[in-house]
Amino acid sequence: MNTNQDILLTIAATLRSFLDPLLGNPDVVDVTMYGVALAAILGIIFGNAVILVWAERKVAGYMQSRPGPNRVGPIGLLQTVADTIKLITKEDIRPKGVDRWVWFLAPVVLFVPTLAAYAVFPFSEGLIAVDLNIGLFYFLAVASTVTIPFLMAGWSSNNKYSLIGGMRSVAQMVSYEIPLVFSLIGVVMLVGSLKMSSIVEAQSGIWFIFLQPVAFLIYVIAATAETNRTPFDLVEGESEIVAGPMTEYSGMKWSLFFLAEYANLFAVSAIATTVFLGGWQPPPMPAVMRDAVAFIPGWIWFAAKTYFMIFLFMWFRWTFPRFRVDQLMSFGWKVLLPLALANILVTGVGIYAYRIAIGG
Amino acid sequence: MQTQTFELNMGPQHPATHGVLRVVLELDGEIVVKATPVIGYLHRGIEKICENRTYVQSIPFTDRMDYLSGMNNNLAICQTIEKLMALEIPERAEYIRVITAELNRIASHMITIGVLALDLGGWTGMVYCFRDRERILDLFNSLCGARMTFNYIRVGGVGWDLPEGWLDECRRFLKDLPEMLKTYEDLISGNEILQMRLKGVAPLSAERAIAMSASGAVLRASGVDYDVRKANPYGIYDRFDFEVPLGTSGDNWDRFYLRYLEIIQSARIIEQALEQIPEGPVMAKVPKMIKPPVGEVYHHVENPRGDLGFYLVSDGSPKPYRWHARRPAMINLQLLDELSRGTFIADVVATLGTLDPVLGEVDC
Amino acid sequence: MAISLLEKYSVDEVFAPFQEVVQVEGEGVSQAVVVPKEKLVTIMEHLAQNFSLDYLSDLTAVDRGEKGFEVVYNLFSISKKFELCVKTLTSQSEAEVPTVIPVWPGADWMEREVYDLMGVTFAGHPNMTRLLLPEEFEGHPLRKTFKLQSRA
Amino acid sequence: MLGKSLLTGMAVTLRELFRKNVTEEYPEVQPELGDRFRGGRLDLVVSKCIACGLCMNNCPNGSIKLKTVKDENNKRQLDSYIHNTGLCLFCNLCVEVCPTKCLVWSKEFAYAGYSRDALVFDCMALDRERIHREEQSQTTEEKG
Repeated sequence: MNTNQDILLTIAATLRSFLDPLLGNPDVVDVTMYGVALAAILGIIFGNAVILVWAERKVAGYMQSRPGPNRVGPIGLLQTVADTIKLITKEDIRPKGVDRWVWFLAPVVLFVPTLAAYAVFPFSEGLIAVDLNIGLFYFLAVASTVTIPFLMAGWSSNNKYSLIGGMRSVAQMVSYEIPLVFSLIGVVMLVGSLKMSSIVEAQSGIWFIFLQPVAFLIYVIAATAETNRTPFDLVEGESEIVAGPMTEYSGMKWSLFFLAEYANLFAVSAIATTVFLGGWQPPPMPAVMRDAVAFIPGWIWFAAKTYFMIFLFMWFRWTFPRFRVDQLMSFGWKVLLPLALANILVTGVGIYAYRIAIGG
Repeated sequence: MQTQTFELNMGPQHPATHGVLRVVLELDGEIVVKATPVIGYLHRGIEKICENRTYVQSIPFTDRMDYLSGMNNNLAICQTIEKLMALEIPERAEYIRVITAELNRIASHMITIGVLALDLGGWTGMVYCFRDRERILDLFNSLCGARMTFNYIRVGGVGWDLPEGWLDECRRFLKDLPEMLKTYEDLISGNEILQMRLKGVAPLSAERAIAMSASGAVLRASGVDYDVRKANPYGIYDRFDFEVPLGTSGDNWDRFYLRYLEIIQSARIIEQALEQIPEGPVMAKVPKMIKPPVGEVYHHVENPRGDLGFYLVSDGSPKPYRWHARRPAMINLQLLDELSRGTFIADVVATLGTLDPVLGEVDC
Repeated sequence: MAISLLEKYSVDEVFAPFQEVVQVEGEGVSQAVVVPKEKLVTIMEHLAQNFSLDYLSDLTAVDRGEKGFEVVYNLFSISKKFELCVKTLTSQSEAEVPTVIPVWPGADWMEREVYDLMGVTFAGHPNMTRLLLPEEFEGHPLRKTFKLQSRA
Repeated sequence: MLGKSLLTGMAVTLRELFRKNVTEEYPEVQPELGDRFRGGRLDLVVSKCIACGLCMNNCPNGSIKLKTVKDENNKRQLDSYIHNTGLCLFCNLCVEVCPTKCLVWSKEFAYAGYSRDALVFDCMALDRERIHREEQSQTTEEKG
């Protein structure tokens, strides 16, 4: 175990030692601890959404030579809280002609995979809700179901804009899921494991962004498309199809979509951090400095890298115009996919050559 | 497989219809089979109103037609009335007219560029364009006290002389303009995604453009050299050295980029006008009550959106007998249907942005 | 500088085949050629083809009261920089002139606008419906008989 | 090369991120309106007005309504002067035509209300208020 014990781990251990005599049965304690982890993840999601919405508006503001929200709370920090209160108190409108159950379920269904994906994020050494041995696979499997709620919302809204948006979301997400997965395969080949903690630990020497720069690029592009952000925000496509699948939603239902968008943004950034940016480990630096920053817990590094990735996505959003639907598809299938496949080939050859060199 | 087309109502309330334009789209999936613009949501009957006003009173109404280029509209109506009265106006006023009209053209084109970027999803480009346009609006505000509805150019001259230091402020703006244009080039027009979106989409042949009475950048993008400032110089435009940028294929990209190039030419005209501007009065001797002789006149000027014409019929009374405006935006908008056919929904938005209608003018 | 077609050529030269039906009206900026509406399309085709007046600048109508409606065509030649104003008259009761869409397809909306606001129909127009006003609107506001209501 | 222009664009937005923003924080910082500003209410100096009605006749949209009465010397006097800013085009024609220059634009532009009536101003009452305020400030000055 680490000498400077992580404060969060200490809290968890204390809680466990407190619960142990109280509940007796270790299985019950385990289940309780999972409940605590779930609550913590929910807290992360909601807390993050509040911060990210504010941060996005601030970033957008400063990039557009304006201050962004600055009225509610210090430097506008409470703006999202005020907006949330507004959204919750709004009348819940159900338009005539919607497919009632599907329409109602879509935002809820959207939220579930997003939440489930957080289970495998290694926030720090040992600070992971479930360290599955197929962690990365689990994430990809769960995250890819995000398409379904968008289609549900688009189909059930009884609105042509929503329908077009829903169809676009299926086309786009299915197309970009493939390069996304393929870009991660290179890393998996290097590590030889799908376990999140192993992937991070394998980067203690060198981050995979340096070994797999092309894969990182493909991942960032595909992840932008996965999260429906500019230049791939065709699903929402504000100036074309109003708000896509979300057109008919208002109030709390709409804000669930909004929340899921930011939760997803955090999720893809966290995966990028885990897989390419060394996870909870500090950046590569001389040993002297490494000791000097050793007091910083891993989850601070993790958060810092994740937020950097989020900033990158925001930066894209406030710089680029949007692709057209046919360009999006041809870019995905004709450029990204072959590139991802080539990357796998090169990685395989590289690993083989390296083994020969080591062996010889 | 048997497929069915469906109808989609884009507008009158839609984020990308530049006001209250309604486009009834017939779609085959995402591909447009037919696009029918439905206009009139902003119709105020300005022609009828102005027939019940005196000549001078009709000038502020032209501000409300194409509200992005009020100076050019003022210029057009005033020159039409002056042509009818055969009125000479002072030199200084002519120069001020040219400077303000060209500044207004720059402001209007900035909006066109920015809003097209917004229609294609690039928010930030729009904000930069609006920010820089603010400099021009501030200039106009110090000149006539209004930012968009000027009523500055009057029959016989201009309403006010230039305030102190205005010309220097104008020169400062022109000095900063290249940097602004560099920003647009880097962020908007140089962007590969944007070029991909616009190049080769919705081309318009020169013959068709002429036959459809298109004007302004829409016509010139197809390679037709028709700029009223050159083809039929009004005011003192024949004294300036400038070029008329022309496109080749008449696609969305040409229509868009032409506006960018026209800003540069407008800046050239203003620079020359700033050098040549003489001292003197800014208002000719005009009777208090304007009663043009019996007759009728058609006069056109180059508005940022195209060939803006006014047709006035005078019966010798203080009110025009007939007051008609040839609105370039309306006539250009006719092209939306044929340009959109076979393109994607996203292209309809882009085509609309490059046709650049201002609904205040379309509906009048 | 654009000049009137009639400054360059005499009326006889321009309208040689139609001399007896064409009249020149007004002078200076008000100069216009009045043609009978029966011959309108033929004359317009003649002007467009032989004098390269290829650009229809403006199309509008004037309510001349007793005399009927005057439909005004302002033509321009992009290559030769001529301009010409052509007019045709139609009686108040009939209020119909032939369409010039075969010559200039761009006349479509301009004719619809004239129909909408002035009530002059264009025979042969493919879609003679209101352009600006709602379908159920009664009357044609630009006619002199249509009085503006004072503000309540 | 695909991507180079994208990086140029990103450089533009990044540069802007660290620049000073141009927003005027409106209620705290009032905009500079300039001397020629038109867009507020009309300030009428009743003492200078000769009730000629030129402003009313020159208004393109009928936003000025004034009534006159004849006084004992058979001179026209202002009875009421209503400026409906809801109809006003802010074209300045009334101010320009005034023979005694008794009309000026006030710089108070923030008069949005909840009904159309809030846009109608009785300029004579406003003038009385103004005179009253001036008198008050004069008396306080004298006292001070």
